[in-house]
Amino acid sequence: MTLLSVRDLRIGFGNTQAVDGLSFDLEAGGALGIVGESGSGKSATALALLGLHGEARIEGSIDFDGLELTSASEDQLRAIRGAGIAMVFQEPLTALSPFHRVGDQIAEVYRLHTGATRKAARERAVEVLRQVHIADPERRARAYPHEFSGGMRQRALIAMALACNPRLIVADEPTTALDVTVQAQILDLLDEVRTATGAALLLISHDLGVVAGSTDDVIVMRRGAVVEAGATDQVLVTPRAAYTKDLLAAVPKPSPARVIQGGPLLRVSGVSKRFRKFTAVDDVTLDVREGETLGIVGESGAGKTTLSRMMVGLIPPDRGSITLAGADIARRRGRSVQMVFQDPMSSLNPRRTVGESIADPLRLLGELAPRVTIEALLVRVGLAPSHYDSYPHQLSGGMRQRVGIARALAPSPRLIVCDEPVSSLDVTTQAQVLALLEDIRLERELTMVFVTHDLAVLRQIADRVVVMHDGAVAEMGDVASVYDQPQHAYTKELLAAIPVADPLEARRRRALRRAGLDGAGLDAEPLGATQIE
Amino acid sequence: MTGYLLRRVGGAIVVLLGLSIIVYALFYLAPKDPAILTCGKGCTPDRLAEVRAAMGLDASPPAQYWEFLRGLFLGRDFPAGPDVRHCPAPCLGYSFETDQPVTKLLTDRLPVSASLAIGAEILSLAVGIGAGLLSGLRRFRILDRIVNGLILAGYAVPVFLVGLFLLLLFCVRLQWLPFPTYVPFTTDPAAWAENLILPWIALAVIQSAAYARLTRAGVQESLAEDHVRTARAYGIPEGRIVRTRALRGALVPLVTLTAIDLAAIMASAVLTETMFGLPGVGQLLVGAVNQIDLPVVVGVTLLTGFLVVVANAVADLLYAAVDPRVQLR
Amino acid sequence: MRRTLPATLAAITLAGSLAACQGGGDTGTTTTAFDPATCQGGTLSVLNQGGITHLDPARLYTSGGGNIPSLLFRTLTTRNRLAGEAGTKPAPDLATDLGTPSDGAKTWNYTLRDDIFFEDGTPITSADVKYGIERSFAPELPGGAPYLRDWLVGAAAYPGPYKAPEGLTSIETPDAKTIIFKLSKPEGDFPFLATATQFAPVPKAKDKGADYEAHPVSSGPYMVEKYEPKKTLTLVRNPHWSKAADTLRYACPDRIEVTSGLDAAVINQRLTSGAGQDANAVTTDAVVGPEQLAQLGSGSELDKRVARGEFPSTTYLAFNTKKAPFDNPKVREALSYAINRTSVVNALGGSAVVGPSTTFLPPQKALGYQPYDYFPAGDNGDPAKAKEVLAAAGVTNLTIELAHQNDDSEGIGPKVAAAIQDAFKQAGVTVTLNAIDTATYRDVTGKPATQPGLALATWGADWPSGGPFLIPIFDGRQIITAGGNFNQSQYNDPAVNAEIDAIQALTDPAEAQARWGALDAKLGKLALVLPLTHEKDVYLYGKNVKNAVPDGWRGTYDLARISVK
Amino acid sequence: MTLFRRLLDDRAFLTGAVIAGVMVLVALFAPLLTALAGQDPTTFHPELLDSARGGVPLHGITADHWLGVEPGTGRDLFARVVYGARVSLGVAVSALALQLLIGVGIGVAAGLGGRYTDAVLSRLTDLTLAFPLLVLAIALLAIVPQSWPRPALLAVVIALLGWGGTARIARGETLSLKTRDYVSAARVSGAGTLLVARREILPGLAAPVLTYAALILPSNMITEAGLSFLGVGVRPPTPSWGQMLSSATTWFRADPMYVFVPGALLFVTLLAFVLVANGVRRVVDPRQREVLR
Repeated sequence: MTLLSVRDLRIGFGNTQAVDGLSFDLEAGGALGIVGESGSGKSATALALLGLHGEARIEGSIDFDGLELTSASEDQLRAIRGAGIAMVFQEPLTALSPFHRVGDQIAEVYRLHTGATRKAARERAVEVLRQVHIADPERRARAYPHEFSGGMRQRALIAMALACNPRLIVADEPTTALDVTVQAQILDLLDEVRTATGAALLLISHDLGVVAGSTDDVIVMRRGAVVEAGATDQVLVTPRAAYTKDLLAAVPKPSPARVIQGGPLLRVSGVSKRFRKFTAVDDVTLDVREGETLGIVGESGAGKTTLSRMMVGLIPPDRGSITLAGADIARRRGRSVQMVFQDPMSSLNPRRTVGESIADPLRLLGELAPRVTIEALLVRVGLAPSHYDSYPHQLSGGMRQRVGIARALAPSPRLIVCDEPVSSLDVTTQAQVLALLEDIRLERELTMVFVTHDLAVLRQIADRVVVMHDGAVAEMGDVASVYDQPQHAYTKELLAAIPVADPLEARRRRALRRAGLDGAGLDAEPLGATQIE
Repeated sequence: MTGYLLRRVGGAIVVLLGLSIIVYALFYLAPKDPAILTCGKGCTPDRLAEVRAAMGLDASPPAQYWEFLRGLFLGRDFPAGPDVRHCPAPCLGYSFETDQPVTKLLTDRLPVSASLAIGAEILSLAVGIGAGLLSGLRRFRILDRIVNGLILAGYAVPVFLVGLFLLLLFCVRLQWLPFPTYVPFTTDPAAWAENLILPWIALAVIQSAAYARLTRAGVQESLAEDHVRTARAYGIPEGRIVRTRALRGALVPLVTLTAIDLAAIMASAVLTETMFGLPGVGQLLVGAVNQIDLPVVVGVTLLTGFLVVVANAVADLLYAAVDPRVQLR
Repeated sequence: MRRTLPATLAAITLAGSLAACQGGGDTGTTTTAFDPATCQGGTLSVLNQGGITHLDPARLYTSGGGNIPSLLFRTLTTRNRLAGEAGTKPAPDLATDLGTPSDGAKTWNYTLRDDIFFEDGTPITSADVKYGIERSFAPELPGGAPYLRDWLVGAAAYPGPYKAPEGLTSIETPDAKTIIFKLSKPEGDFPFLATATQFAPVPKAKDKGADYEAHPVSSGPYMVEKYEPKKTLTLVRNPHWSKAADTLRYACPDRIEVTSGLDAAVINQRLTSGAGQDANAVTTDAVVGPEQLAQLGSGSELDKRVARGEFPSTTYLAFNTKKAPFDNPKVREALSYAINRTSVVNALGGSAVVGPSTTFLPPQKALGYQPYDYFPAGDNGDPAKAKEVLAAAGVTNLTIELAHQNDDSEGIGPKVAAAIQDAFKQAGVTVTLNAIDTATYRDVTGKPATQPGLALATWGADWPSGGPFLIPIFDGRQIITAGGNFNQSQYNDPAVNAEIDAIQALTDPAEAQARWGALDAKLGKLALVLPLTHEKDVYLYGKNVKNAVPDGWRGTYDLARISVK
Repeated sequence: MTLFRRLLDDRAFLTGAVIAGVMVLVALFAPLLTALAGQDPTTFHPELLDSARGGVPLHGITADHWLGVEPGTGRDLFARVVYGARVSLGVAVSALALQLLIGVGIGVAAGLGGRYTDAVLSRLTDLTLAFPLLVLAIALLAIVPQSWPRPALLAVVIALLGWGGTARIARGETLSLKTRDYVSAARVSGAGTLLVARREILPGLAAPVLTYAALILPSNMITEAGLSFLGVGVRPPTPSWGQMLSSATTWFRADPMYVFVPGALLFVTLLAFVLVANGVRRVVDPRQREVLR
């Protein structure tokens, strides 16, 4: 039986058409994935389903269980929201009201749609919290959202979605803001909930790996239009559309192993760093060998960013030493080490031209008229010489990251530390930038430290891998050995959580996770609150 | 929480001590002698020296400050005729001008300033939140415009101009209201309010503009937040969203500001008090400065400082109360 | 050491309205057939600008007992509460007469009445009067007029009864009814001085030093019910005062409520509209403003509720003749020609409340006023003549500095200074203004070392006589270098000094008045000072108020005689 | 420049800018304007006053005196308000310049300095922000010698007490800019603190600080007027709107024109500057929170 039927949906904001002729059907109890890069119109679709598109113009038809939603009254829509169609949003940090207790928020929705008593609603809240595997739900129901970890908040949101037994759950990028292990848990939970309650699932993501294991059918969207649609197994394994192929090709693949002969260039020995009561880096010792690419991987809070900043001398360590070719790193800033940063928005001064930003390190080194050098560099990273006079806001994210690479290259460093250089880029751009980095590394015989949360990326680019967990090194070794024979439990967990675009492999891994973990390690880490001093 | 309070109190003491030192230093740097005023006309140098000694001004400034500090914590005895008079801690001394205990002067004036502040705050909050809410929800475009205009005007008028206009209109032209004189609330509540209504309005014209601005911004910002979208997505009615979420969000900056404003009006509504002839703390200070009445100036400054420090602490507590994310450490 | 004889003017900041030494009324409304016997009852409101800062008789600086203090304190003598000329004379109060001088007016002997009591019923003795005077010497109780320190034998170093309980030997009280003062030189004006509140009796047993003023023990018709400095004073009847023992104070109202710290415009507005209790209200220090002036003289109802008086005071420019260019008499003369008195009058509130002065003595007969105008400037100044005088003297491009107070509270502030600046500019003289903080103004101008070349000054009479008006300003022996100097011209002519001594020895007031007037006229020729204005006072009173007659001494109506019945 | 075009589309801003511009011109060319009117701000005209009625003007607006004359002195009102604009604007603008200098200096120093520098400077900033400016200004102005030039003194006092807001904004902005990767990049390249402050931080401060500055200008004018109104600011014969209003309070029943002229001018000018500030804020920083009070 068709639960949701969308026909020729068009959504426009002002002059832009966010969604341009989208049609699909979703069976009761089925699971449909919508995949696309940013700007593909997938979130606008989700909001339109609930009539929450605001000022946008909407055409076409959305039929939910016999009710035409595009022409439904506000009262009809309100009755559907939460009770018929429940949404799970992207940002668990902000999607819950910070002023109300988690249990109260869930109970409020339940009472609103069922007219239940306060007591019954509270009990229902505890029940759904238990259903999403929140430990000690009676107590947790009385907590505020900020007292929950990110994963728990997303669970609470799913619990809220479950409260009124909806027929359809719409999950809009439900895992984007989460660490990879938590992401796996949430996807597993959604899958479990769907089976348990019989609700249909509409899963929206930019990541093929996210939808691969959790959906029956998939729609690939690009710039508001459907590129390809069909059964998940078919689309992801044998794509027909060129764009789908590109997407799949952009997913990082392992590269052949290299043999590194260089001696240690950067030595990190016994380094620790504390921020107030929080130990960011805890007694880390490692070497970066001349000519290699050392990957550092870990989830948020693992201390990898702090470590990388210490490596370039931006933050002094509390204990231990970091030396570059025998000299303390604090004295080698500028010439020998450079850094490529994560956020292309913030890594360039918005008020200065691209060329000026690159010129600074050269000027500091005594080059008075660096324009020619810089223009050559710009060309090398795939930009035009005329970009010298551009301002950052005139460039796309990928172009900005190329500028960042050019700036790092300008003083001809021996070592470049890249801190999540591609994680804020779309999949296709990500692949291009990674390729550029690899080219340059080879060409200039650079040593590179590559910091990321993405194990897949690392497998493609790194020679050796350092797995960080809670500020310490959990495991260190060659790419092949770490990936194929992980020793540390945490490494295993990480590897098991990597989303893969192959539906079969995704399902196999889910089964593994269910067998091995089953709800363990889900408890909340205490989170800091805003402090007034 | 205890640690927070302890640090707050410690910080407050440092601030207040620093403030009193600054005031003392400024007054001894200034080439003025309060004894000349006290001694009166036709005062001879001999007599002046005697009077100066009697006022305790012959000691070195650090010694005088030390005496002041001791009095503040331990109380102090002043020679005054046949007997000494004892000034119990916290002793701020006696006014040079009227010989009254400064603590009494302050406690006399505070009710006036508090009446002014509390009434003005209530009025400002009612008008400000109402206007801010209406314009923040953008229910009526024209209303939004009007509120916008009022907010800008509230920014642009000095309080004495509003006061002048109100007096001219209500007391001179229309003669609806008497010229304000302070009547204590305990004496006659109706007369109290009648006499204070104009100063309240004058302050509210300016204050409510700020509150309206803040409320509007808070409401608009809250309504744009993700959790409001969640609430909408779960069918929670708009009115309820505004009440329990948007207003709640707007409340956070508002309560902090209210606490601080309350202290600020109590301590420094000099212009309003002058304009409407209200014998409040601000007027006390202006008079004391003109009369080089050091104990009163120090007293008012300390009171002002105390109020501000307390208001800031209260603001923090309120902040923690309205926003569960905030913890006091 | 020698002391100066400072006089005061209306409402100086310290003593506020209590120092209400306004006086010298020559007109005043004629209220016919007022019967003090039937005036009793009601509550009188007093709405004032200046707050009462002190209520201790030792600390008050008042003329003739002041307006409000004389309701509480009886003194050895007091002002004769009559309009016009008659009001400028002292009258016996606690004493049976104005005092008996002997030893060439160096000894003054008073006998107290028999029927005088404190508010607790205790009889008032000469020891109480002596103690009251001694208290005023205590440095803990500063503020009173300094004459006693100067006049009494051995008083200059007396530290008051708290440090020197043995007391002043120059005041003798041989019995409870007799009090004898020994002076260091002849002082014919002693009966005038004996009107000051320092001559009020204070019972030693009730003296609490600085705290005494919270409830000073009354000897007058009223006593304190409630007193809050600078805010309110409520007076109720003193049961131990009897009308038979005090014929001067009628004490008509049952209750008097003083509210201070009000805006002058508000006071006048309230008196004009006279709503409610304001119908029974008066003011002793808020002269009418332009709004009321517009209604006066047009036969309006308000015309009947106006009291006009004149307090002897002069606002003038003080030249420092020891400083260039004011050591040059031609410069002083030229400026005297250039002055535009109309501008100054307007700056001070218009012709209704101040009048132009060409003489240093204000126009009161009691002071010995004789009209003169040696450098006729007309109403608006004669800049042409001024230029001529300057040119003749060879003075060109004259630039001078004018010192003034930094606010207008005493009428010698920026407003008047600006008017003078403009007037002198017309004569080609550039004036730069030098504002001095009001609180320290007299300290700066009163020390010859710091005294500016040209300063705005004002002088009022402590009692209506030529002596206290001329001696401090022109007696060369009064130039005090240590501070507190009022002879700002620093003029010292032995002939003038001798004339002053001669007049002081006179016992006939009429003769003395003529000689003071002649001396003023003689000094006027030298342009030692540039007289600007004298004070006129116009006060409103409430609709129910009767017998608001300004006395000749202070220019305001006497609260002790007002009825609101 | 799209920013500029957006400003030009804002009618409120345009109105404000035109009025504010006119007022600035009036202040700059005050001598010329008064010469045109054939008057000057200090000459007394006792002949135009009714001395018996306290000195109220005999006539209202005349051909010679475009706005009438001042009661009590007979000085030309037009000349006085025109010169008053000089003082009001002059004091406000010079105070603003000083405030920005101190505020940005302290704010950037706190933002870039170490923990203790930041703690000390931030507490200092909080102190100046928390304490009622007017009270301190009154006390300060009362103790300095009267002979010091008042308008300059006023500007200094207003600036000394009013730099807190600028400092707080500059510090907050610096703290946020400091964490931007381009600042890290500059430091990795070996740039020192001063160079970082000059090249990377200061340009970023321009927009938020100037937006805020646009609002403190009218607030400075209000402070100046308030202080002069209380009698501790500019003194006669120097005309300033606040001081004129102060003397006008005693005349407002007898001569309402005297209140109206400086009062209306003050209000209109303030409103104009607020409109300008508002327009600038909306265009430069549409998402900036409304922390400006």
